[in-house]
Amino acid sequence: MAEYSALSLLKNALSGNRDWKPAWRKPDPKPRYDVIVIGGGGHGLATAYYLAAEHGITNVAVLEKGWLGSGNIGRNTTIVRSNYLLPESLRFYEFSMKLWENLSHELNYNVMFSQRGVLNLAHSPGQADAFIRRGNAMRHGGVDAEWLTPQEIARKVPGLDTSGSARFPIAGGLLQPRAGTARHDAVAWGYARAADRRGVDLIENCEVTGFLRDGDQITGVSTTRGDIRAKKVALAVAGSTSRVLQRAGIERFPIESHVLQAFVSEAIKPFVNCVVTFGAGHLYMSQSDKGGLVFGGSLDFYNSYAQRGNLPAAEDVMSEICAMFPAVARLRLLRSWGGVMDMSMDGSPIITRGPLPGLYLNCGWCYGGFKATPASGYSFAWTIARDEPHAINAPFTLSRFERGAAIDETGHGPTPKLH
Amino acid sequence: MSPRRTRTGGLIDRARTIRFTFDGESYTGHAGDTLASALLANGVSLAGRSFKYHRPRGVFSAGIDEPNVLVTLLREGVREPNIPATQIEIYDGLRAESQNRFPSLAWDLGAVNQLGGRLIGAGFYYKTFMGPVIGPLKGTRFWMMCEHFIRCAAGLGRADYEADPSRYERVNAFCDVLVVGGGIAGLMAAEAAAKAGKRVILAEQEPQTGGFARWSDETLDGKPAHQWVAELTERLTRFDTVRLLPRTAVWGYYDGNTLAALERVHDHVARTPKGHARQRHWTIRARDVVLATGALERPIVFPGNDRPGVMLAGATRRYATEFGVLPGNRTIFFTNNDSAYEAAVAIKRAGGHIAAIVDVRPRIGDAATALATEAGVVPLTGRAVAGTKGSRALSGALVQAFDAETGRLSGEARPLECDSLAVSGGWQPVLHLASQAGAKPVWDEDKQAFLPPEPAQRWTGAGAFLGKFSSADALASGRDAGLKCAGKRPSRARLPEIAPEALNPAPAPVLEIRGRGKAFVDFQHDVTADDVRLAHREGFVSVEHLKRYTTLGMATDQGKTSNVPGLAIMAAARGITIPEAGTTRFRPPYSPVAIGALAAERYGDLKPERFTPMHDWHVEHGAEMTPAGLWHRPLVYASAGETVEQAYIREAAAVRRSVGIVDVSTLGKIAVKGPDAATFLDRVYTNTFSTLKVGKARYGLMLREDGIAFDDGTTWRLGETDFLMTTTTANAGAVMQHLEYCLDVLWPDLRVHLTSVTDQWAGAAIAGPQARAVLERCVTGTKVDNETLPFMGIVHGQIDGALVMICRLSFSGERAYEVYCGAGHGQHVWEALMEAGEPFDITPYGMEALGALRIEKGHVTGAEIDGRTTARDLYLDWMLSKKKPFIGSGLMDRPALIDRNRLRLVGIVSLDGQKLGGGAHLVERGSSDEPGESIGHVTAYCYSPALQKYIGLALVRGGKARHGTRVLLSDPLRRRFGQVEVVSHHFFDPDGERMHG
Amino acid sequence: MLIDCPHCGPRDLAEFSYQGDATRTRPDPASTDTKAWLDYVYNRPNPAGLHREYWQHAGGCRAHLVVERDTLTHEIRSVAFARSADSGDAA
Amino acid sequence: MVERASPLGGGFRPGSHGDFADGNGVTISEVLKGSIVEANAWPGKEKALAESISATCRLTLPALPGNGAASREGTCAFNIGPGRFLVSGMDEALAGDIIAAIGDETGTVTDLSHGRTVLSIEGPRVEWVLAKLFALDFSLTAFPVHAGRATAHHDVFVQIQRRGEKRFEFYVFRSFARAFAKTLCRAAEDVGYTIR
Repeated sequence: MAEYSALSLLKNALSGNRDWKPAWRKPDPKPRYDVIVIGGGGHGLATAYYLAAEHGITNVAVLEKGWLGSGNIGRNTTIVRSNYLLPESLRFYEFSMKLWENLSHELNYNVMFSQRGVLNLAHSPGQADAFIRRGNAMRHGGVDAEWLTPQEIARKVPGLDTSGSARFPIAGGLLQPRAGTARHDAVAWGYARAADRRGVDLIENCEVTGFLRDGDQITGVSTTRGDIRAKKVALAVAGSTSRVLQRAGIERFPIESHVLQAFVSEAIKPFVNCVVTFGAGHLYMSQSDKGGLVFGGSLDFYNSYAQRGNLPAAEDVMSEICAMFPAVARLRLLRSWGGVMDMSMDGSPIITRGPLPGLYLNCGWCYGGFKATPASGYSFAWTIARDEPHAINAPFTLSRFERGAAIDETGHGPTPKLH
Repeated sequence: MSPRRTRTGGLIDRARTIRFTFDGESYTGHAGDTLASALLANGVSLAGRSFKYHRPRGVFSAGIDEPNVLVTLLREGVREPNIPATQIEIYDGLRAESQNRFPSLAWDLGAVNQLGGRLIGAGFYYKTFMGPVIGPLKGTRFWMMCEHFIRCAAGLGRADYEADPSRYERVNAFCDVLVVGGGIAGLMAAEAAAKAGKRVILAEQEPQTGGFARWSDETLDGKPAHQWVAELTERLTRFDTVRLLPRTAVWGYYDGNTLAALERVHDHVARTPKGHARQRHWTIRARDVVLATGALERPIVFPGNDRPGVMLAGATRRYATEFGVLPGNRTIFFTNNDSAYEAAVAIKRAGGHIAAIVDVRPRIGDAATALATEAGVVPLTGRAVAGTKGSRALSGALVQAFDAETGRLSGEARPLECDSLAVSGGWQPVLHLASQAGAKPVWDEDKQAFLPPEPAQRWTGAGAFLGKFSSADALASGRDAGLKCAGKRPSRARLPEIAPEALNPAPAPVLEIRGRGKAFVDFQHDVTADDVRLAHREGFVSVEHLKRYTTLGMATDQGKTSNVPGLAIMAAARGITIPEAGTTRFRPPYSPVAIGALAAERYGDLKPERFTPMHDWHVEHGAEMTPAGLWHRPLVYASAGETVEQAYIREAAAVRRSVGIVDVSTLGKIAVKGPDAATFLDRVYTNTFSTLKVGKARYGLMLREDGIAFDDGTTWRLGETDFLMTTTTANAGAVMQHLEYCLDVLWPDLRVHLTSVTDQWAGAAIAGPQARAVLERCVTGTKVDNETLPFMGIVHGQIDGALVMICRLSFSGERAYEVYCGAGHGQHVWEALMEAGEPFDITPYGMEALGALRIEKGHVTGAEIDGRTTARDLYLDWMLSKKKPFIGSGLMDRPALIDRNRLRLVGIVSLDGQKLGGGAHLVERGSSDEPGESIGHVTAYCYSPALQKYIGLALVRGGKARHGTRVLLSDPLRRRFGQVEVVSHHFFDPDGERMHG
Repeated sequence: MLIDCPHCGPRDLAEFSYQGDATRTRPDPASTDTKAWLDYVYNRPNPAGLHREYWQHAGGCRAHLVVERDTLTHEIRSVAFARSADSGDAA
Repeated sequence: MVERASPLGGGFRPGSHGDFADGNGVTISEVLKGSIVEANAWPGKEKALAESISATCRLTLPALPGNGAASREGTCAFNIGPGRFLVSGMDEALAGDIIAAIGDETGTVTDLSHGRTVLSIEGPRVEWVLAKLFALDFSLTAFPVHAGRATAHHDVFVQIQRRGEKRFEFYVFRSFARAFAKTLCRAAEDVGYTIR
């Protein structure tokens, strides 16, 4: 298949764009694969890609019940960052960041990764200390981080209410310059196309309805397009984790599914040039290439599989964005949407073998899954291919709860709605 | 006289002339005009530029669906971008600017993008800009450089950074029936429900009710439709139980029949009166909802269909009839259905000239033929518009023979001169709200439109929303819907007689004419029919992929005009039917909503402020206040010229030397009462409270169920069954909720009541060697000597006439007392204490000194109890009772939680005489360039007046085992590195002699 | 969403605080069965469909409620006081 | 006794404010109650508690959700939760009387005389103003005279008793009183309000 480049664009433009080929094939499922990846979202597609690219395992199918990228990667505020506190998280997300930095090239697909910086605002001396602690943890972990004074913040981000009379005055901000945003759909499509080019079968409209088993061993899946056998079955279904696991007989699991809303304003000319988060509440905001302000806040706080948000949560988010940027009050909300998050008990993901033989699990991304996509796919593929975790995902097992080794960035404990 | 304004007719007030400016040019219009109608009346056809190609564009619709003419309003000193001109009622002094053009609308440099049309079709971004593999532009840099220019070119209007001066408000409303849409169906529904005694709210997005009736030429019972509507509306206003909300768009349908609506209260006047809201956000809880949201006209996609002068047929009719504005001097109609014929007659009657009616259908009915005759033309059936002429304004259309069966054009393209082209591709009911409420639209082959399915929530449809396009059907279905909501059966009573009879607007299934040149599907985002086919070719065939790959339907009009044509083109490319191609689910909002309106009263005041009873005293005495959650607390009381550091050192030193006073009213306080109160406390605290004697207090620790430390505080036993629990300021709410959960859910058999008394008590802590002497000078009714009031004892007495409760407890290591009194007496008692302390130079101190004192004592607080530490990490294992289970005891002994190498509490002392810093890390080795591996971090630091050194608390791997060793302080963020000694966290008076003495 | 509080009547979602799964059973307080504690603290059925859950009417009467709600549609089937609910947590 | 200070501060200025084009919309004032208590019944003792309160306060308090009563002297009581009542009166001794009257076997009583601030709002536009702040149906049929409601305006808990067709009393936590009064006044600006 042709490489994408400025040249290929020009050539095709001259021929009326009639010669473009599908970005990926639409094969029928084969009866048997080496690996089946359930879930054609970002993580599943990345996993399939790295299985092929890094481990030479190409007899792989990705099964997607809807259209590729229809899960959380399709409804996303697209922030990429590695500004974590705990060493386990730092290692993992920084590994991801490094993959991001070369991703467009690697996939021959412009995922529009834009390292415009993520700025976390702090609003009290205590919060400033907590952010500085995190920034220093980043620096000790080899990750870039800077501390900005309110004056520096005012210069960098015009429109922010940096006045002392703000209800929660800005005490400073933690900036990760290498962090930024990417075009979420392009990530899914880029991985899909790259996996497909390496021989992976991407099968849409194929819902897994059950698991084939030999005793405890998982040997394949039943789907709406027939039974498919595989040596290994890997799960990367985000908000649907519990539902799919229930089909494998696992009734209880340390995951709750919650709705998270995201919002976009009408497009305007460049307004804010980095990602900004508001520390006196929970809000993150950036501007898309099209010009819309993209923002989100807390979960809707209850278990849900409906991709539908509620009004009070939306109002809370709007209040916070107006407190941060008083000019935004006059701009108009264009669209809102809700995604289903698989909230884990400590706010950190689970990437592991098991819980049944032949089964591999990747879940619990809460609302931080997008930025993790490359590292998640990479380490999950590693785990599937070698039957042992990569160093970066070794701490993210299920047994951490048994051992008391939770990776709890927010310190909220087993209360998923608060992570 | 404006060039396009008719001599008479319309519902505008011709006696009132209104002046406004557009791009700096002055124009006039009349009361009742929208900006769009006024611009058209003035002959302004070029009024906008498109998003991507910067194509010249003119007004396309007459309502909420306008994709082309978005303007920036300059109002109240700020810019308000992206407002559709069709939605702006003009007022004297209105200032509007066109958008997305430089330097001007007529001469726009961005139009150069049109040259690259084929190059920058759908998805082009994804295929290039990856940049070089090496060199200064490798990695993401090349893309970011290109992105910079792309961003400047994208976007529509420009916003400024000035705070929005507007006021917004929310109103909560409750009703039996919410009617969405004030057309004749909605009005009938409202009247029927109101007559049945129901509380009704009727919301209409336009300034006036009536909808289609305002610009139709129908009569109802012999009256012009608009007059009939006005009378019915007037009747509705006479019901006490009916609330009419004009200029109110219902934009969100949420769970449980909660709907959100935006009322544009004062956008139609020059200035919002002081104290009033510019816009109002309604949250309406309705038992039943009537959706009478009408239908929107669809365009037909054909080459050149975006030229200024091309307009929806229904819009031309509305402009002519309601506003007295002709769309042009020579108008061609292009249609696949009969409704355009009615529009043509309306234009003709208003004095316009119809150049032709082009109809894709091979044959038309008698009624349409008669209308064509009345319009003065012979319809050109079996033909289609295959192209347009003109650049910044339409000058003609190319008409060609067309086979509706095969979709093919044939024969010569015949140019016809025109300056206005009115298009109708049929009508699509507005299903957005129903879709938000979970309804999946159903395709109706006959009507060639998606119709609502059976409702999932409590709504009832009426009128054109149901695909009932005739006024007779609208009246009947509206009345039935109102009756149904009132629990009544459909009525057989007479309905108004309507003349003339409406035509059936069922269209021919033709939504695209394929020819040469760009044919636009989504006008605002410049998505062409070829883009849709390119998406198909590249495999982006599901509706959602199509939308994302091409951005079809994602503009500010949210695809109101482009949705169905886009689907039709994709369906044709895939060789499947439209319903097989699918529909997208609509999300709130139906139409854009000002973000400030949703913030409502919280815009300008995000969170309520919480003040202690002594707040005003602190401010009057020079306290610098700092936020602590919602509270304001004194940070320091700096005297002139003092820095914060100097001030807190002075304050803390005063406590050690003599006596200080601090406001502790913010501590959470919970009354725990009942026969089982002691048992309850034993279960929630790690230590035992049932053994606590009446009149004594005890320090307690709570864990979470997972064994991690949760909160600490003292609890006072005021009576056998009466306890007063204190919590940290930050956790007060969480602890209360936790305790309530325990009682309601875990142990409903316990007889315990909880009441938040945080606000009942003002608290002042008096600490220092002279603390007792201060109390002795002012407390009456009790002694406060060591015997009467030993450490952790409680006494009751009075200070200057006010009842007080005094507990002797200390977080500073000093002899200290917490004096509690009724909050209303807080300042009174505080002042009395200040006066009593005068001989001892009593010093008020703030959070900083409070922190310094507790660090010296090694007392933990929120910085250490951070949700990741255990009791053992903080060396509080002595508080973990072995005699009883408690919350958290089940899991607190898991191996990783008792690992010796965990981060545990220590004290640190700066060895270089320099400040430490909260959030600094500790390393065994490292340099500023190579910070090394962190072994822990500083949780709190201060200058210790007692030790005359910079000291701190830290959580360090191994904890106690490191006492006496030296490690490096590493704070790369603030470029501070230095050596510290690890010591016990009990810096000051470790044996508690001062505290107990 | 509106929750029909058995004490206060139907009230807006904003007044309520979600308190999680109501099917968990807390082990006997003195139990040393770590597995049982782990299951109680960490594991959830997380069903797609009818979910039995606790809500506190935090911005109202403060009572904890047991709500049966469909997680696919958000439709609420029943609401009762947690104190009088027949099953669920007891220890 | 020492006089209790008002938490409302200097911002709560007596006088007329806002848009008086249509006259005075509402009047807002602080009610200085001598006593406020929360009485809480053990399960099954709700009626006994209500009767005890009724006897002590000389009113007839039904033990039903959301019900309330007021005596001729202005003592009022209303239900705020299962078995929970808020009782208040102008007399500072009342709190003690109630505490004394209610036995341990009936329930508990907690003195909140300092902890809650009472604001009264009355006038022709009272329902309009309140609809801006609370998701409650303030119509007379849904919220009859003497009835009580516990609700919240974002972070501020509020207990409300309807004292007349056009008059309500609000009980807010004292530390929030200043912020709440400000919000209430702001909401009344469009109809014109008087602080008394």
